[in-house]
Amino acid sequence: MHNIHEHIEHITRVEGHGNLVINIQDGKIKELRLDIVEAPRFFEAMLVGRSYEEAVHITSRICGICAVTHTTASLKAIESAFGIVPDEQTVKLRKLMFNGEIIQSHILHLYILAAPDFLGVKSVFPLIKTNEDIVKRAFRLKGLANDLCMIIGGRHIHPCSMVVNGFTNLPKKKDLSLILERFKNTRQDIEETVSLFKNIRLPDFNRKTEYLCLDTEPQYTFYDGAIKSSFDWTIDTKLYRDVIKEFVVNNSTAKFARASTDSYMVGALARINNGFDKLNKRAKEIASELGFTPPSFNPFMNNIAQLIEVVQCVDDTIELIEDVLGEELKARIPIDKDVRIKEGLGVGAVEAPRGTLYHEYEIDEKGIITGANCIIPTAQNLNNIQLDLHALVPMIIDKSKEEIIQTIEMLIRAYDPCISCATHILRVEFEGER
Amino acid sequence: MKKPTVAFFDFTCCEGCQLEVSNLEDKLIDLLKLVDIVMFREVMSEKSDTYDIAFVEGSISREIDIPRLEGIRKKAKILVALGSCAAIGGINCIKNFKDLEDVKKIVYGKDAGHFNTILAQPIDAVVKVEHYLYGCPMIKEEFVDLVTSLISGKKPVVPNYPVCVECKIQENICMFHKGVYCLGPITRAGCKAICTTYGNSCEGCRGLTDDVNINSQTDIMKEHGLSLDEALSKFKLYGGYLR
Amino acid sequence: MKDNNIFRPQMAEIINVERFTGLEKRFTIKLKGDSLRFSPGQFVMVSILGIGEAPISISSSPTNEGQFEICVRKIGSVTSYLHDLEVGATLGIRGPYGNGFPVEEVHGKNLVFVAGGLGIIPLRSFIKYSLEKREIFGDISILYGAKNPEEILFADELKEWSNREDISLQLTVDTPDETWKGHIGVITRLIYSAGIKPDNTYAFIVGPPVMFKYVIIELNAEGITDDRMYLSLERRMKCGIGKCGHCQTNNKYVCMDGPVFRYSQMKNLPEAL
Amino acid sequence: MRNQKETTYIANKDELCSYLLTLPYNIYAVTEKQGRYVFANVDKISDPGDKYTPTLLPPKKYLYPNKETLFCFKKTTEEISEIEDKEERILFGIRPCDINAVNLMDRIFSDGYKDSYYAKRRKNTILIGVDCCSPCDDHSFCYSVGHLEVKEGYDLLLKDIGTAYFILMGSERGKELMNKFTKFRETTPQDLEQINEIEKKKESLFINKFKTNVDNLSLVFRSSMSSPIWEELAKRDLGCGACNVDCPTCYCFDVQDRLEFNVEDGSRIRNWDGCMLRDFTLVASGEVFRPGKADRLKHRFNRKFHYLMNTYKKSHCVGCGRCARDCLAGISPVEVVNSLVEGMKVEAPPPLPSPIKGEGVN
Ligand SMILES: Cc1cc2nc3c(=O)[nH]c(=O)nc-3n(C[C@H](O)[C@H](O)[C@H](O)COP(=O)(O)OP(=O)(O)OC[C@H]3O[C@@H](n4cnc5c(N)ncnc54)[C@H](O)[C@@H]3O)c2cc1C
Ligand code: SF4
Ligand code: SF4
Ligand code: SF4
Repeated sequence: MHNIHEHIEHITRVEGHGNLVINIQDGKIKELRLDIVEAPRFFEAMLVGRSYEEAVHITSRICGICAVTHTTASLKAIESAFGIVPDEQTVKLRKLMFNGEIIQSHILHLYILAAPDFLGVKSVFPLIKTNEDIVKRAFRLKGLANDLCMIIGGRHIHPCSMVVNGFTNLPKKKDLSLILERFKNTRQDIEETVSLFKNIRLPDFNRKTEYLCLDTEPQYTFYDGAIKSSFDWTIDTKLYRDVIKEFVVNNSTAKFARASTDSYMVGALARINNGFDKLNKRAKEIASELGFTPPSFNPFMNNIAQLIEVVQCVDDTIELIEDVLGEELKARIPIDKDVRIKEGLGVGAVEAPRGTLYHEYEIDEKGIITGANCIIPTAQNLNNIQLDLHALVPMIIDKSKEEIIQTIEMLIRAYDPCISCATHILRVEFEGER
Repeated sequence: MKKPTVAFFDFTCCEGCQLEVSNLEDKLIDLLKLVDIVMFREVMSEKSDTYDIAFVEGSISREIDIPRLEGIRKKAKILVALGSCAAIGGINCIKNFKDLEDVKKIVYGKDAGHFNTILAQPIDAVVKVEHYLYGCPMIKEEFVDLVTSLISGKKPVVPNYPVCVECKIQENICMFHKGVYCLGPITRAGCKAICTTYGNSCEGCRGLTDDVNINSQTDIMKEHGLSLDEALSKFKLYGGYLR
Repeated sequence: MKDNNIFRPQMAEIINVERFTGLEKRFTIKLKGDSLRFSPGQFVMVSILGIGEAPISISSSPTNEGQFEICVRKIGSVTSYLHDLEVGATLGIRGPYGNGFPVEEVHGKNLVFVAGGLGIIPLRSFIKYSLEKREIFGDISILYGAKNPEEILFADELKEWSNREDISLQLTVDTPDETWKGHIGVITRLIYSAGIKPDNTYAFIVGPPVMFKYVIIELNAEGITDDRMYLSLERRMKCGIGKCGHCQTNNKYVCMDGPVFRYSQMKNLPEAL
Repeated sequence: MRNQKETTYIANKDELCSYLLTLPYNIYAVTEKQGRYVFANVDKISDPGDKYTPTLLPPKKYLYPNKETLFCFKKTTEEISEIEDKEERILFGIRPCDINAVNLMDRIFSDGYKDSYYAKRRKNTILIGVDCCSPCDDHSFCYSVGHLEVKEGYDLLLKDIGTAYFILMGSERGKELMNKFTKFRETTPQDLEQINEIEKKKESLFINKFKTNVDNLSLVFRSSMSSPIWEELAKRDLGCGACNVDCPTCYCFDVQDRLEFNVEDGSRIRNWDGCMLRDFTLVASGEVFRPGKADRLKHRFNRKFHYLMNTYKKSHCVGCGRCARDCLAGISPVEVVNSLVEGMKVEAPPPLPSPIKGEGVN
């Protein structure tokens, strides 16, 4: 039995900066912690005093990977405060943007951040020499998702055209048709992706926990819904504060969140566990091909859940584009004139690639934001990660030090934590306590 | 010729600019034939202590960032500010216009005392910077031009004229003519006027050109219904460090 | 040439490189194929594929057919790249462009060359030519001012010229070093002592913009009228052939109507000086 | 040149337009864009007629595109290959001001050194003009600068007479085009009368907005070199360069080399530049020759109404009003000219600078 005392600074292949503290003496965990060392960014404070129109510009910059999600959550919060219900066309286009973001984020995670673990390399770069086809495929899929966002929003990272109650730009039908063809032609890339991940061996580790996601819509959705728990309750997102409690654990550097119990998980695995039945046909087929049966309590399965969601999104995108192509797209320009400013409080909740995201704003009668709160998926997952780590380590304690550390990092990575995004809500570095 | 080594670092930011590098997709594969990426925490586990070109993303917003950035500066032959956070301070600077104690309290309440934050600033407020990639996020074409320029010994092309030039070239209807204010006339071009092309105002993410007429811009915004304070506050969205 | 692609450079080879100072190098260049016919005061567009183009004066005498010289200060991308090239390297050349000095007009006249700093580069072409064809010109005086002794270009040649009986050469520097034995101070002082004959004398002045003004006043005082003074201007240039608009100075294109201008004519160009 | 005695024709609008669409050319016509107009590739021609206001960008975007590859190269082998514009196109609906602007550009790009890129595109482009019967909007002043009348440059010039076009042929190419089109008829005296009426009405609709005759402009500008008006305008000027981009006769360009990621393949590209932009005169030493906005405004207006006007004996502003329409600071040539005329001192102007190729020194 060995002793491990490691302080791994800046865990790699995750978004943002997190440190891992492992202290194992004689097989006993003395300390096992994920620290968030990213600089605090104070987004809620930045929002205060700014006009509602600027909220998307500001909150989109919380995270480059989930820019569409933050933008949408922000817009939905404002719309709910103003009492605006966006029309169907807007919702469809937003859903398309979401699909683009989910695919691009999941592919990035699967191929570029996680796959090197399974393929025994330290990053995607060596794969360019050894498996150029894999890398090219990843870029092809990711590029396709980015292009989808581009034709609607101008770009994926910090989209330009998403505003309160609509879009300032409508995609050209020609571009939509072209991208539709490209989506239809992804079949082979998807199959190859599935066979790549079918063959990986995930650690056999299970820990029962609560799974939360937005649900209750008839379809599998990222855009809307009420909060649904695997513990069998549902609640309107407006009341999120009643169920999601943020708290501070002694000796920890981060704010944690809890719902029914001490911890819960959000993200792809939570969504699939809670909404498996709503997946489309091909996604279900692929789930069974990958050996996924819900509910799964293995957090490493999050990777597989992401892959299933990619399939879900690809087919959903095809349907949505065909739908949009069948209608006349109506422009309302300039869009601002449609917005009636009203004093109020609004909550916007959406499913980000990594789980449920909440934005809540208080807006005054001039449209100026007077208060803001954002709860980010990774913040919600942190406690779960911590508890997983504590359950996992005793099981692998006999392995070599390298293997232990590698498995721990893999677990953290499986959650696809987005620390840059989480920082403004997490407590960051207790000065003087180190 | 030995391949130059390249490293990526990030400070306070959304990491969107690094993501944009990965969005180069096939071009990223070409890039790797040209340079050796020795550090890129977001996507690789290897680390290295020497590098020729350092791309630094994000602004400086904590005391402890300063020595880290200085360390990078010492090791790098060429330092590039990657994106507006690093180049002009970017969105992070909004907080500079508030009392920092209040800022901490708004977000962390009674735990505010645990946090250290300083005025957000671009990296050239701390160290010397050779090249700038503006934009939030940075523009891929400019990144390609910069890298090829550095390797071939050419001056990278960084426009020093306003977004209006590119906006006109795209044949957009001017936002002001649509009845909406726009910061295009004072903002550095290079983005191909992407926001106005997609129907939204330019909010100035690339910072000011070297030759702006702020007074005239303010007057025009006032003519379009903004109060002086509102107009000035728009300048602070991304251009905050330029007080 | 005129109807072909006016932007396509001709390839040329560097056949000699010589370092002058820390910043300036002289390159001897030979076109692949034909030879460059030019007159003193003209310039070429030097082109490095992938880097860009820069207008550079030809500094050798036109009589030396088959090859020509340029002298380049390292200041930006093209010029820095050029400095790294060695003998045998290729570069692109377009030109020659510009009007050049009015060589024929001044046959039989006295010549005063006033060069400040890099201004010696375009003047050297004319000076060399006038020394080669010494008999067709009257008195020749060369006045040359540099910042310090290190920045003096063509030093060897200057030494040679200073030994010649048939010309007068005077040098001055702003800041001397220990070894400097010549004049100290601004170039206008040399004019005063150069013994310039007012009649039949033409002056050719090339240097930084600040120099022009004072030199002109001094030469006027020596009796040289505005119509007998020629200046060479430098402006941003992208094409060299009167299209790109960058060098336009009032109604003149420096690349086509200049770079050499008669001062009396230039007085009507408020943007020139 | 238009030959008055030549036979003129009438053709039904729809028939002519559908005929043009059958030709092996790409057709670019005036198309609506959010309340304004642009030239765009179309598969159906529907000209806005007298609802027309000048397109956002002038037709120069086809003859002299913003980004033009001068040549491609390989860095190590120094192989240079030119990219030739092979597109054969018809510009339909170009108005008199823009045709006149093309005529001016033709001279600029062919005088002295001939620009083969422009020449090639110009050769490949058929201009079908549509004449203006009434002023398009308040910003335009084509008549004031003598560019309402168009005498050459077009292949066909159409005059809208309701459901039909009255057709003038301006070139051999235009005649050929018409020869292959069978569905036209010769003009009748009634037609001619109708045309005459339109022309007569036109005279009363277009007025000189300048407080002086266009021929005096070069003198006005020459006398106004030190007018305080430039500094006044500079206070408003944003220096945004929109006016340069929009202008059908602004042709200044920048040249840049671009390299691919392999640092081997590259291209030399020219793109539009503008004299209103500060870096236009910046050189490597850091010096800027027109540092102030007033200097640059003065230069731009002098180019249009003075320098080039002296050389070519024609106003280099064609009065399309694009710069005025799009200038956020509200700087319009009409305003500038008139305030200069009003502010003119009656002193004798300085001697005329010699025209471009005058007093040669060599
Ligand atoms: C007629 C004429 C003759 C010249 N003769 C000489 C000479 O003999 N020796 C010498 O060392 N220098 C000469 N210069 C100056 C030289 O052209 C500039 O130093 C050079 O263009 C800088 O180019 P760069 O690419 O190194 O610099 P960068 O700063 O990278 O310039 C980029 C581009 O800007 C333009 N540019 C920048 N500076 C100038 C400038 N001063 N003049 C014109 N265009 C400029 C050019 O198109 C250049 O390629 C001359 C300039 C002119 C106009
Ligand atoms: S510049 Fe913008 S995209 Fe880039 S890191 Fe900063 S916030 Fe993100
Ligand atoms: S929309 Fe903005 S960028 Fe475009 S021309 Fe108008 S002011 Fe300029
Ligand atoms: S459009 Fe107006 S503000 Fe802009 S540069 Fe031209 S004159 Fe100046």
